[in-house]
Amino acid sequence: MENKIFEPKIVAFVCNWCTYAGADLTGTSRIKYAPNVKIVRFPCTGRIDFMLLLKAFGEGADGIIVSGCHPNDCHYTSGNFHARRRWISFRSLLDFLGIDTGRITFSWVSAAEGAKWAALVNDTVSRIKELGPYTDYEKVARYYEEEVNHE
Amino acid sequence: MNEYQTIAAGLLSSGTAAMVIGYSEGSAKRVRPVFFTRPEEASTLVFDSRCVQNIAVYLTKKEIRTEGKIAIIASLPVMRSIIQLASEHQLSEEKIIVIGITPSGEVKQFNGFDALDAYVSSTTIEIEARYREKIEQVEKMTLTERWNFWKNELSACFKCYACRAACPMCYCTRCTVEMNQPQWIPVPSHTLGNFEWHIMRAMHLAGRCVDCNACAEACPLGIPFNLLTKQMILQFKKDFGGYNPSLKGLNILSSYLPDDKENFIQ
Amino acid sequence: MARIGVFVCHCGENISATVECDKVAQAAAGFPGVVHSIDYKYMCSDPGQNMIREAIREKNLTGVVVASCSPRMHEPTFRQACSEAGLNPFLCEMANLREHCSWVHEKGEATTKKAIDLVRMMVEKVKRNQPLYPIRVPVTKTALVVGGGIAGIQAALDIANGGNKVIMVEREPSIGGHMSQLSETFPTLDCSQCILTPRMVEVAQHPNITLYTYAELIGLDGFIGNFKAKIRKKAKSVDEKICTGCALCTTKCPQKKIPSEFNEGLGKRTAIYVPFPQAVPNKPVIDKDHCTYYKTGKCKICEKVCPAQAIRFDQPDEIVEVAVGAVVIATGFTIHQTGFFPEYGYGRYPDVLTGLQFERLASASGPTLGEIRRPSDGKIPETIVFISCAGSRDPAKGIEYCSKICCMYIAKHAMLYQHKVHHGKSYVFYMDIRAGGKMYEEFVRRAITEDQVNYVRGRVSKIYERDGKLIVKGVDTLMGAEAVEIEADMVVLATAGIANPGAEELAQTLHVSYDGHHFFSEAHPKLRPVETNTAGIFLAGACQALKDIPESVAQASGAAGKVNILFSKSELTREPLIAVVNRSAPPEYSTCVGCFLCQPACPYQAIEKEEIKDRSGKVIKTVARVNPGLCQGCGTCVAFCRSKSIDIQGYTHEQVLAEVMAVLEND
Amino acid sequence: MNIGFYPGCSMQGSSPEYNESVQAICSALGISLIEVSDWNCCGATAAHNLNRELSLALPARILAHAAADGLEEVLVPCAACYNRLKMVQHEIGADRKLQDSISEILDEPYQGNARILSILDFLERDVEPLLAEKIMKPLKQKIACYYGCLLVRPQNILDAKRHEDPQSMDHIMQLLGAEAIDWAFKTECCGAGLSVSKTGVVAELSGRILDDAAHRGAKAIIVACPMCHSNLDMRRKAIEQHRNKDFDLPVMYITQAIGLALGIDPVKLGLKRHFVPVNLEL
Amino acid sequence: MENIHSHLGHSANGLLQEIRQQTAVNIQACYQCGKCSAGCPLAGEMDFPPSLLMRMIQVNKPETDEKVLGAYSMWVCLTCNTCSSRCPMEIDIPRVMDHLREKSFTLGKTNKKASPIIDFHKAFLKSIEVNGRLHELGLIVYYKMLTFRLMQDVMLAPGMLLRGKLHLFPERIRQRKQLAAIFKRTYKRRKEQEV
Repeated sequence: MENKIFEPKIVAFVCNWCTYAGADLTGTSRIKYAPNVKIVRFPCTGRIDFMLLLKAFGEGADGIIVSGCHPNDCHYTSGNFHARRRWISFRSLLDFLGIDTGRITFSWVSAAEGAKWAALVNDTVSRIKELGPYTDYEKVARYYEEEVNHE
Repeated sequence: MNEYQTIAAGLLSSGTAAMVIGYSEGSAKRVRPVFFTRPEEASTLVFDSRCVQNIAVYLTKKEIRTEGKIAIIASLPVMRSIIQLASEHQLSEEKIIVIGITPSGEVKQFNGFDALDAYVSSTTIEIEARYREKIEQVEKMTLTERWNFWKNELSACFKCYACRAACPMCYCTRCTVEMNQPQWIPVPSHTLGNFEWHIMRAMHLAGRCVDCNACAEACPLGIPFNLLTKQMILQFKKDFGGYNPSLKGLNILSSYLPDDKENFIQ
Repeated sequence: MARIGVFVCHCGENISATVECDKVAQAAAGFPGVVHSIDYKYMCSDPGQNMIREAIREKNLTGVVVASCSPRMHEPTFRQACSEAGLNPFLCEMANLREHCSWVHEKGEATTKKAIDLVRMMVEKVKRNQPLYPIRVPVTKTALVVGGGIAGIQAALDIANGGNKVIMVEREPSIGGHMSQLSETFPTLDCSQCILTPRMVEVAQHPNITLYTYAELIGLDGFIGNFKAKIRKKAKSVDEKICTGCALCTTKCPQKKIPSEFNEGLGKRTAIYVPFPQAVPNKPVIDKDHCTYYKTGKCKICEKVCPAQAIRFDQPDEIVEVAVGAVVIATGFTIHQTGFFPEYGYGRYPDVLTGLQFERLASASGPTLGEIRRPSDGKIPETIVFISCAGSRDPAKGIEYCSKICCMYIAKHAMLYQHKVHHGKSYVFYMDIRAGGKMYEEFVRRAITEDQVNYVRGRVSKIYERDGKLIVKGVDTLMGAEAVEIEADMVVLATAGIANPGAEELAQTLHVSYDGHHFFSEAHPKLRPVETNTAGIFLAGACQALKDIPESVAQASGAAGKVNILFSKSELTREPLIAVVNRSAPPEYSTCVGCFLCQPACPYQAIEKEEIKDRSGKVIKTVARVNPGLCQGCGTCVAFCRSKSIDIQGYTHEQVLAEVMAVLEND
Repeated sequence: MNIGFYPGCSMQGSSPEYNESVQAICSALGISLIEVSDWNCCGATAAHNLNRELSLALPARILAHAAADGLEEVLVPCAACYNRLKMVQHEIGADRKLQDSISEILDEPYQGNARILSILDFLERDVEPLLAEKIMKPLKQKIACYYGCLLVRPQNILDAKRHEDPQSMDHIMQLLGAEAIDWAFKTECCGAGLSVSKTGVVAELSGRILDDAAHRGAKAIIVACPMCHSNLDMRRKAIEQHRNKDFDLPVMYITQAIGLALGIDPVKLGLKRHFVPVNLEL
Repeated sequence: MENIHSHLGHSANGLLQEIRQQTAVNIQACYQCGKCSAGCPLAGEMDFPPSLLMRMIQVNKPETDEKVLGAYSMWVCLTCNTCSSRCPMEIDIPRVMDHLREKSFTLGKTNKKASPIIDFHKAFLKSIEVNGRLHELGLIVYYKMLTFRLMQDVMLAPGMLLRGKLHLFPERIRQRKQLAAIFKRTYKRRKEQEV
């Protein structure tokens, strides 16, 4: 098991109208990319709760992608602007806590940017591969499991 | 009797206020919050540097709300809390008289929120130097050092929620930690859950925290989690020009500017 | 207990070439709650859909996951199939095995494993789905058209001719807007009033149109299909029902020197006045600010001379409330006045005019009866200079955008001038000629080649007056920026088109967004150019951005079409994927604490305050409520709610969290 | 009332009458001016043409001295010096890095907070309200107020109102009883910095100004800048030769005009120093 | 053979970029309306009126940059700010002119016709460096030495003297050493920058 090549687990939180559609376009254009990323679909980046990112890390994600419509292109006019403010503050908070924000890729990918989606996934995967498995956060979780088992 | 005692006694004896919330001498040279309804009690009111507990927290309690008109001895952080709570529709103007005591010791009675709002808006939230230094110290650490620092600090937390109880802004009738469908935050206290709790708390106070320190003062273990909200206040100043509790302004996270600046979205 | 069916599609070979579909189906069969799992060549084909329908009936499924293509492709298909078999369509989810897996990864174990993970996610999600039902909203089939210029007129007529009622509100005493001020129109040079006035009359006479002139919209509540509009009808001081429109009063009024708005200040009007002879309605109003009686309490000459005794000095403003199902905003634009330009004399030279003033000079119904004459001394100008981009493309002082219509009307002005003053010399200072439009470029060429208009490429730096001449200091950038100085008799500035004053307030009244220049914002710059981001409110004409007449008319007809579609049914059906604030039993009623920080975050003003009252009617609690007519389902409020009291149907906390857990489940 | 005062080289060199008239009206109105200690030249056009750092450092030294003297505001009557000081304040004030760099050159920290008053700011605020009662000899002529470039541009930095058609001098002249004409060359350039090196250009530019003022019936030109004055007055012969036309049009500083109206002796106002004699029956 | 038909260059460190970096003026904002040239009182004297100069910088080619640095335009520019006060794009042309003058002067690429103007500026600065304040007579004498325009303005001098407008002896400031040091430091910096 130890010798197995590290394949990071990455969750992508994307909006329905731009990035999800962009990833569809990557498919219809048959552009290949790494299979490590799995997409959770949301109506809008404005819907993405910061708690979900924490839960993903807590459940063992090695990396996270958050992506939506470019500024001014939001299907709902301003959801992505709200999201941007949320990420600006959340990201600096995580950094202050010593949680590696390099493991979260924030991006704008439009419905026309199929190639950008593929590149984004590949970049993220290779970056996370370099960083290695995210154990910091998981370890504190495991510590708990061990303790429970101990009892 | 001094000025605020006289005002408090007057309000109670005239029946203008049904209750005065303030501080009085407690045990072991500490002050305790008091809820006076009789004018003669007013002479035991105290106000000094020991009065750090944010008594605005009581204003949203159901027991207090039904009491009629409340007067409150309010330090600047308490005044800020009142304005913030008012902007969140938690307090009604007719039911509160603020006997404000400014940082310079001046006693100012506010009968309406507009005047209080104007006063609060004329001040700004400044993070004390000792906390700024501590924050800088943490920021200068490497990522791993920071992680270890916080892991160490937060592993101690046993989720007594004293911080939540002390905070006037934590007035939700059902806190997210008490939600079990889905269970956002695990009930037992372990480091991961503690992280989640404190991150969530900081995010929920984003743009709302009045920096009164009541949470940290309340923590039985002295965990410096108030650095999180303080760091956010400093960061907001850099990113969005800062905030001040106000009846007119918008909350930092429920508003935006089309040209908000960031450098990390690819 | 959940009874989930999983249907894995090969999509011919589109999926099965890289994903081992049978293995996916096998793995899914082992997921908790899955009672049926198969794979098939084409799930979207008739036999495929039948397999789903049969399984629902036979195995009593409580949820369906179709693992095939993108939900953006076939979600409606499969939801329909489920619905036909008696399963609520919102209990069907799709795992995107094609666009997000088979097409983008190489064949191999990892790809099949990812496909299994994607199916697991959707199984976990669908277990938490709730049956949802489309939202129905009744529709009031009356449209409110705000603004009676050419765009408003067109929209109103189209809606009315579609069989629906229209209420038109116009701020001025007459409808007609800027188009009624124009002399001729480009590129055909036909007379503006000749084509416009019949339509104005049609509006007034149409049985489906109610016209309120001299009136303003002061409030709008409600939502698509169900708005309530508040209109202030300013007192005209004339009983319209009795007035015959003889206009005798206007000839006797002693206040004769009021600058005429219709003539852009180049002519005068009286205090009781009809803005122009072809006005609709053709009945006078009293301008209270200038009327001698209203100012001094004495006069009443109009009352004395009125043969019909229609003058009513004590008439009050009237506020009417109307129920409407849709709103068309057609409030138009205005222009910078000459006083805006320091370097062109701050408006102190009477012979420096705006384009709209020149229209009045050139118009047969204008103050000079169509002869081009100088306002200062009535002389016919021998040399005339037209300056384009006065204020436009000038972020330093004016606006950064191009006003779009000026290049064309300048060419028209120069042409009209040359046609009327044969020996005259005309110059146009321009930077670029923007003549994109049918027959537009040809029109400009004609001005240059046939009518001898001198086009000079460069901007004018200064105008000053000397001995009755206007010295125009420009440059010819095509001659190496050589100085060009012209002694002109008249200068016409193509001043920038800007949003109407009050547009900002109106936008706030209507809760529609507007841009930095106070033009109303369309819902999507390309695909939804006539809608606003508030459902049921549409845009027509120059209030959205500067446009010429054909474009305004086209957009107005577009808006009218949208309104008529909306009115084609008596009820509106909407997908139920909207936000909901929870409700629970007393004494809590809801976990919402009513902080309303979600309110400013909602792009649609869909969050309302709801007062929860006890039996005696006393308010116990004020909590948030999402108006299902307004909510578009973005979910921004959901992420913002601290107590997690708002959830969004179709993307609930439980659903998305289950998806995240399922992705990361260890195997 | 104590106001700092920076005369600048011109007022001590080629335009002593400007200084004399400023001093004369101030003492007549009871306003005292405190000269900035050991002031230096602002560097004028030469410095910013050849040496940007010097063009910032020289005015910065003046500001530093004003600060050391405890002056909160400084009146700078010379339009050129005023313009340089305002520009430097604007540029350095907005740029931390530049501030450090200039402090290094000065070898002392940059202190540029003194409020710089132009002669027009000063007259409008401090002199205008006192005038009504003190006017002894109203000036009844048609005059042309000439502002030039340096008092009005860049309009944003100088906060110039109605910069293409300024009015502050016109108002004052009207208060003094004169008729201020509307004319076209109020803010055109006279050629200033080229007066020695390209005299021909100056003759052309200044000539146009004189021509328009004379053409519109002005009997005098009122200025507030030593360069404008010297170009229109001292170089009159050259202008007249260049245009082949004589102008009977004296040029006065606005402070001289105020002085005359206040009844101050023309000699004390330096009116005898002009090349074009001033008709005292104005 | 590439670019053979194109007059447009692609310098990565031409005047265009340099001016953007050092003065924060973005010349690419210019859309050649010509209003600056139309209002410029000196445009007639210039070899390239301001708008043309902006275009040449936009062209962004070493050859045109050379032409710009050797231009006469900036030396007759009087910084009257008429151009920038009316420029629709708020391009600070006077600031660009300052930059061009200093650069052209430092690199010794100044236009020959400009030497009297430059000599005058030099003489002016010399006078300040020595005295701290301008000494007009000294300035004129020094200028005449530099330009050999011995007779120019001779006719003015007696009149000026007579009217107290020309002083035989300079006014000097007290801290002349300190001022001289300021001059020296700026020269030193320039030398360092050249290196």
